[in-house]
Amino acid sequence: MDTSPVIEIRDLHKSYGQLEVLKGVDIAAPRGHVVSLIGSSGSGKSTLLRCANLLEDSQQGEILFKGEPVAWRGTGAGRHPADRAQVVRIRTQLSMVFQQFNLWAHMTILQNVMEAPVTVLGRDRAEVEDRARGYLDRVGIGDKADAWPAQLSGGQQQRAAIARALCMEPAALLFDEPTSALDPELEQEVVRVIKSLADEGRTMILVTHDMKMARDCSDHVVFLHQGRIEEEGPPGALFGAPRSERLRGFLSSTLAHDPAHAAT
Amino acid sequence: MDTSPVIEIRDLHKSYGQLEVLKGVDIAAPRGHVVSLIGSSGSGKSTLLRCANLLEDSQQGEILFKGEPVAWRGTGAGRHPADRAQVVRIRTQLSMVFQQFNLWAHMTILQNVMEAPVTVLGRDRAEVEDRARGYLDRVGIGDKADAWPAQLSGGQQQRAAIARALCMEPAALLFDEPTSALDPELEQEVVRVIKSLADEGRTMILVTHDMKMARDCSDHVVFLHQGRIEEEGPPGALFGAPRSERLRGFLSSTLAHDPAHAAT
Amino acid sequence: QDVIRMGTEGAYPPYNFIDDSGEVAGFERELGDELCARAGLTCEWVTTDWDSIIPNLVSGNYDTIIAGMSITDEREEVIDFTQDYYPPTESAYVAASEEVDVLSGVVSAQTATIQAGHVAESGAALLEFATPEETVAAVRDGEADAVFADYDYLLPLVEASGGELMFVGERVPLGGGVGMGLRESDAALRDQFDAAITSMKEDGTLNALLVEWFGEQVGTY
Amino acid sequence: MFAYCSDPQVLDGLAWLSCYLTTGKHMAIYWAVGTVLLLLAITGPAALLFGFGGAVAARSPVAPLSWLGRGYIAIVRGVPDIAFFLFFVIALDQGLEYLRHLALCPDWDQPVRQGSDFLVCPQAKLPLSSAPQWQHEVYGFALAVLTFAIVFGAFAANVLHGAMRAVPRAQIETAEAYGMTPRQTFRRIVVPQMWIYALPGLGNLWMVLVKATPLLFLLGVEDIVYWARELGGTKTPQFTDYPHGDWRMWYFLALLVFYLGLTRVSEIGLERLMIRLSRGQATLGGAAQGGVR
Amino acid sequence: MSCWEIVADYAFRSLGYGERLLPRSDFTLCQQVVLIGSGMIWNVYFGAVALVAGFALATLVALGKAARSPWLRKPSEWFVFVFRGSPLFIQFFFAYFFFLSLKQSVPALDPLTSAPVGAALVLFLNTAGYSAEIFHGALRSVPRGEVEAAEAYGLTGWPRFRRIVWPTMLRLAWPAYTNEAIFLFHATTLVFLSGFPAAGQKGDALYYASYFADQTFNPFVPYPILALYFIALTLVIVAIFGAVNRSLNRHLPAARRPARPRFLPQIVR
Ligand SMILES: Nc1ncnc2c1ncn2[C@@H]1O[C@H](COP(=O)(O)OP(=O)(O)OP(=O)(O)O)[C@@H](O)[C@H]1O
Ligand SMILES: Nc1ncnc2c1ncn2[C@@H]1O[C@H](COP(=O)(O)OP(=O)(O)OP(=O)(O)O)[C@@H](O)[C@H]1O
Ligand SMILES: [Mg+2]
Ligand SMILES: [Mg+2]
Repeated sequence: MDTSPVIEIRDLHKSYGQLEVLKGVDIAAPRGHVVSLIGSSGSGKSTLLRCANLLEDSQQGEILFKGEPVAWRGTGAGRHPADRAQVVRIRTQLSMVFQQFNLWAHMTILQNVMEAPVTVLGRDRAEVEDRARGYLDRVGIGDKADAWPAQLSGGQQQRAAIARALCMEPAALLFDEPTSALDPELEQEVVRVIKSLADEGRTMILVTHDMKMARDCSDHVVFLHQGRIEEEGPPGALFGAPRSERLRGFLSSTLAHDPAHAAT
Repeated sequence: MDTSPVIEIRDLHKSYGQLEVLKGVDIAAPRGHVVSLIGSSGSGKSTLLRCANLLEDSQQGEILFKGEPVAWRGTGAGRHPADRAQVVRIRTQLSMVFQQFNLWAHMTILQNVMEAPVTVLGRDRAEVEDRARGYLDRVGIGDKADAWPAQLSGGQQQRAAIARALCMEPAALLFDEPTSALDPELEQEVVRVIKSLADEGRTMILVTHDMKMARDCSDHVVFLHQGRIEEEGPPGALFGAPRSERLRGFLSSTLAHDPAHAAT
Repeated sequence: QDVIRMGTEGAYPPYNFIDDSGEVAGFERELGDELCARAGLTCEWVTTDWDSIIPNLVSGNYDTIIAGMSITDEREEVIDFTQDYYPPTESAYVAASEEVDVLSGVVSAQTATIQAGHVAESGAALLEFATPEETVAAVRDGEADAVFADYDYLLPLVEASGGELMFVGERVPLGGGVGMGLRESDAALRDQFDAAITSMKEDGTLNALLVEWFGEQVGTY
Repeated sequence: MFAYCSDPQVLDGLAWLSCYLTTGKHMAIYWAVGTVLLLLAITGPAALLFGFGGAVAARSPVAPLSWLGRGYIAIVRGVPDIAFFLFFVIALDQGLEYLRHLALCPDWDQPVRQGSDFLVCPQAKLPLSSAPQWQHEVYGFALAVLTFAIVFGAFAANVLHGAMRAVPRAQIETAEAYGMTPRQTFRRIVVPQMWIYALPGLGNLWMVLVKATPLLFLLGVEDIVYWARELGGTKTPQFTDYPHGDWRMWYFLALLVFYLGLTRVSEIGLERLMIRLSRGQATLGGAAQGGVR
Repeated sequence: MSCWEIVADYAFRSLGYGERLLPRSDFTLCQQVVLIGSGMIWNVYFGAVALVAGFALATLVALGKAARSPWLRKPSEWFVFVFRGSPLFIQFFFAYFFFLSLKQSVPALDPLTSAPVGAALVLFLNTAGYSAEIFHGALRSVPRGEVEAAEAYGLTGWPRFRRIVWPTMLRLAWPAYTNEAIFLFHATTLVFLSGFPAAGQKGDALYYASYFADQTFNPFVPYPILALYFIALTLVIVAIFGAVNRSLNRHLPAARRPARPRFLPQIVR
């Protein structure tokens, strides 16, 4: 199996005006691997994902997709991707689930899911519809296919967003807290989905606040702190024996008072 | 101490068109108590909170605030609160943190937090500002006071929404998944806040997907399933010895594969 | 009533127009001032749009119309006229060449005027423009074969064109004489002006004015 | 104007032009520019006020008020401004005079309508017929402003009504949940947020209003277009010291420049407003200013 | 003459069918209603042609204004600036002059100086300018999250616009665009008032209304008739646009509590 990284980020820097959000981040996600990104709120996780699929311009550093570096034009605050065709090519192979879902409000759930495969990939409509309904069923909202996003509960919207990403069947996926609005049962289902996607050889970067999920799904965990990588490693080592003070503090709150203790 | 319920809901029914979302729900939250609402996505938790502070009209059943029943006009789908003054009176004593945060987009974070105390309660602006900054510091986003909502990360927005609710210093609070976008550390902080609020005698209804949180904070846990209360009781009993099949299934996914096990 | 407000259009030389200094001038200005003097009235001049000149009179926004308005039966039904101070007028065709047949060609006229109505009836193809200026321009541009308008309006233009424009066809008497218009309820005022006009006709000052403004060939009293 | 202008026939070139452009008649067109600007400066805010009132009335829960608002929007918006100006001003004027007549001359025994004449007692005339000319002009101008404001107010009401509905429901709900009364919600949330949706429509409306000023002439106010037509038309030597052919082309060109300039200034102002309003908003426009996600 | 005969004689007079001459005296209400109504045919024609064609051009120009390339942006900006920045009748004036000189060199362009072609062309460009600005403004109010989602899924350029941006843009622009449509129909009254010549007394509604106002010296009959016609036309436009608006907004939950009829505001309390 080819283990060269599908997504690779080297020394990425990103500022919003004066505020430096990412201060040199390196991440590599090989094919079929799941890299989890943990870190406190505001540490730059979403920003990193948004830079990775080029929704935000970064000021410095390299982004490589399947070994191909993104071509840039200009430098510093004036740096933009040089080649729009390249950007589109990368994005069609890289789906994202947004933290705020960002469903298209004027389309039904089914249309949301079918839109990109039909319009961007030019797939056959009927075939895509079958597939889309399949994914909606899988995340448990098959009955909401014809509802508008505004009529769904938070968790249902999130699941629709996940189905939309899956229906692209991309080489790589970026998940921004995909289970924040889901109950433990559904969360387990999403974990299962992620694992099966990894087995199919898809690469994923997963932002999560749920340490259990990070532990269950990932091949590699990255702890981001104030725009820098504070610690990283395989989940077992990272959660089992955190080296840095910060990570230990961060994890301590998860481990205390766990209902698991009470239940056993 | 007075233990008559501050918020009481009796036999509440609510439909969206054909879809019956709540099918007769009873809840009572006495002063200083925290009632947690758990249940799978789409089971009607948010809808219940929205009915409780009269954002949605319910078709049947009673809602009482501090023992005073909401006056209705009409019946069935045409049922509306009869007395707008009563509605406003109830709402000023009942703050809500929305699942999607709903920060006012045209105001800075500080203005968001100060708005209701100044406009609705008519408090002194300078005094409210002090208090608002205090709450923002408490949830850890004091430095974002002058940012616009659109410039905040998901977790920061959620914390701003919490600060906004706290700044009203209401008799009762409704939290709709207040930690969905927060990391474990901040979640612990929110748990501490909720506990101290309960100690101050404030009543809370808390919707959460986080069983640990439900266990830690609540005096009473309600498990909602498809618009009905499937099981309820004190957290120890409910999590320790779930009686219903459904609840056991629901909880099983939380208890398995817990990092706590791996860590110990 | 202390001040009589005289309504005119200010865009119909030589009857009335705005002179270089921005004042109402022309035949009717001089006539009107003289009539007011004879009737012992203080007068004030107001300009207004032709389309609403009668409605504004009956609604009391000014007291007289002195704007080259022909006395017609239709108008008589709505307002009162003094006796005429200009004999019945003639309209004429002007074209860019002699050969034009004004009864079958394209003839331009100002929208909704007596002249437009006459052309429509004559069998020629009528082309209506919003302003008199444009009706003449249409002949110059070749859009129309001829223009049909008031003779007195066309005369100075033909003279100034240096042979480019010329009168063709027959002149047509249209409309009665020109008189001052007044509200029907203002009979007393009408009588005052009537008397003043009579006195000007009698002592020859009106004829002198007519010749001064319209040239020797004008009809006189 | 200038001393050497006494005999224009002997002048030529620039000297002629300088005299020509400073005749009393030309002064009138320069004045008219001021009139138009003044009218816009007053009518803009006034129309906005009418519009705001109309929109608030239209969304009022009180049925008669709502009908009033909707009726105002539907009817006035339905009538072309020209048609409106052609009879409404006279009707408005008569209406005002009639009201004054009822108030000031209770003992007047003659009918107000005699045939086609409209006759009120002399004290009720607006302005009094003894009033100096400038009062008549100011009155005419005020009627014009009022008419413009009524007409464009109906369109503004429609834009504002739409903008109020474009404010996301979640934003309003939140305010309600915090105990704001409908009025507070309206003042604090709906009104500040609606501008961003209303501004493109209002901006357009303003542009239409600017372009409608040529209709002022129908209202008896002599505006720049009237003068441009008048000055540009063929002038024969008989009636002027400055005869010329059909120069409307040049005058209209000057008007074009004037209106384009006015538009440019308006656009810059509106653009600034828009940037201010979309500050911090999560929209494409807000994002264009950078720093917003 | 009964009213039915008048209808037969004059209903299509504005197109040149029926009675050759307009009524000259003894005007009846029926004549006024029928002839002014006949003129409305032209108002509807001008408005509809310009609106439909203008919509397409406006969309393109709005896109051009938002484009990054100055080659697209600058011409679009100038187009909007000129047509939005000058009064319609000045546009008519220059267009007429321009068409006159055009047809002198290219005889095939002869119809341009006639109102049905020339004026429609000017109205089309004019409304395109105004609408483009409305669309451009709405474009800037499109929620960023949805556009980003489109970008992230590889929807760029035309598909992104057509599938995601355009529907939202239309929804936001619609109230203002409805106004523009109404303005356009109103502006059609300027065609014969100060734009193009009317041939053979075939004119629009205002042409006939002012004809009657002029003949009867009473503006209070023909202009209100004209106003009523336009109110009816506007109601039709509003109804059509309202239907479109509803379908554009169908994904939004309806206002929860529709303004309930309440005759007495709750003052007492
Ligand atoms: N405006 C609406 N119109 C129609 N159906 C709606 C509407 N809002 C919610 N629903 C439906 O009502 C049901 C309950 O929704 P609710 O938001 O209460 O769920 P929830 O328990 O909060 O779920 P979650 O945990 O996912 O937020 C869902 O099936 C949802 O699709
Ligand atoms: N458009 C913006 N303008 C200015 N600052 C921004 C903008 N977007 C994000 N930020 C800031 O950048 C920082 C990182 O934001 P980011 O959304 O990446 O955080 P995060 O790690 O995803 O946090 P969370 O877990 O709360 O979602 C935050 O401090 C945030 O306030
Ligand atoms: Mg984030
Ligand atoms: Mg919910």
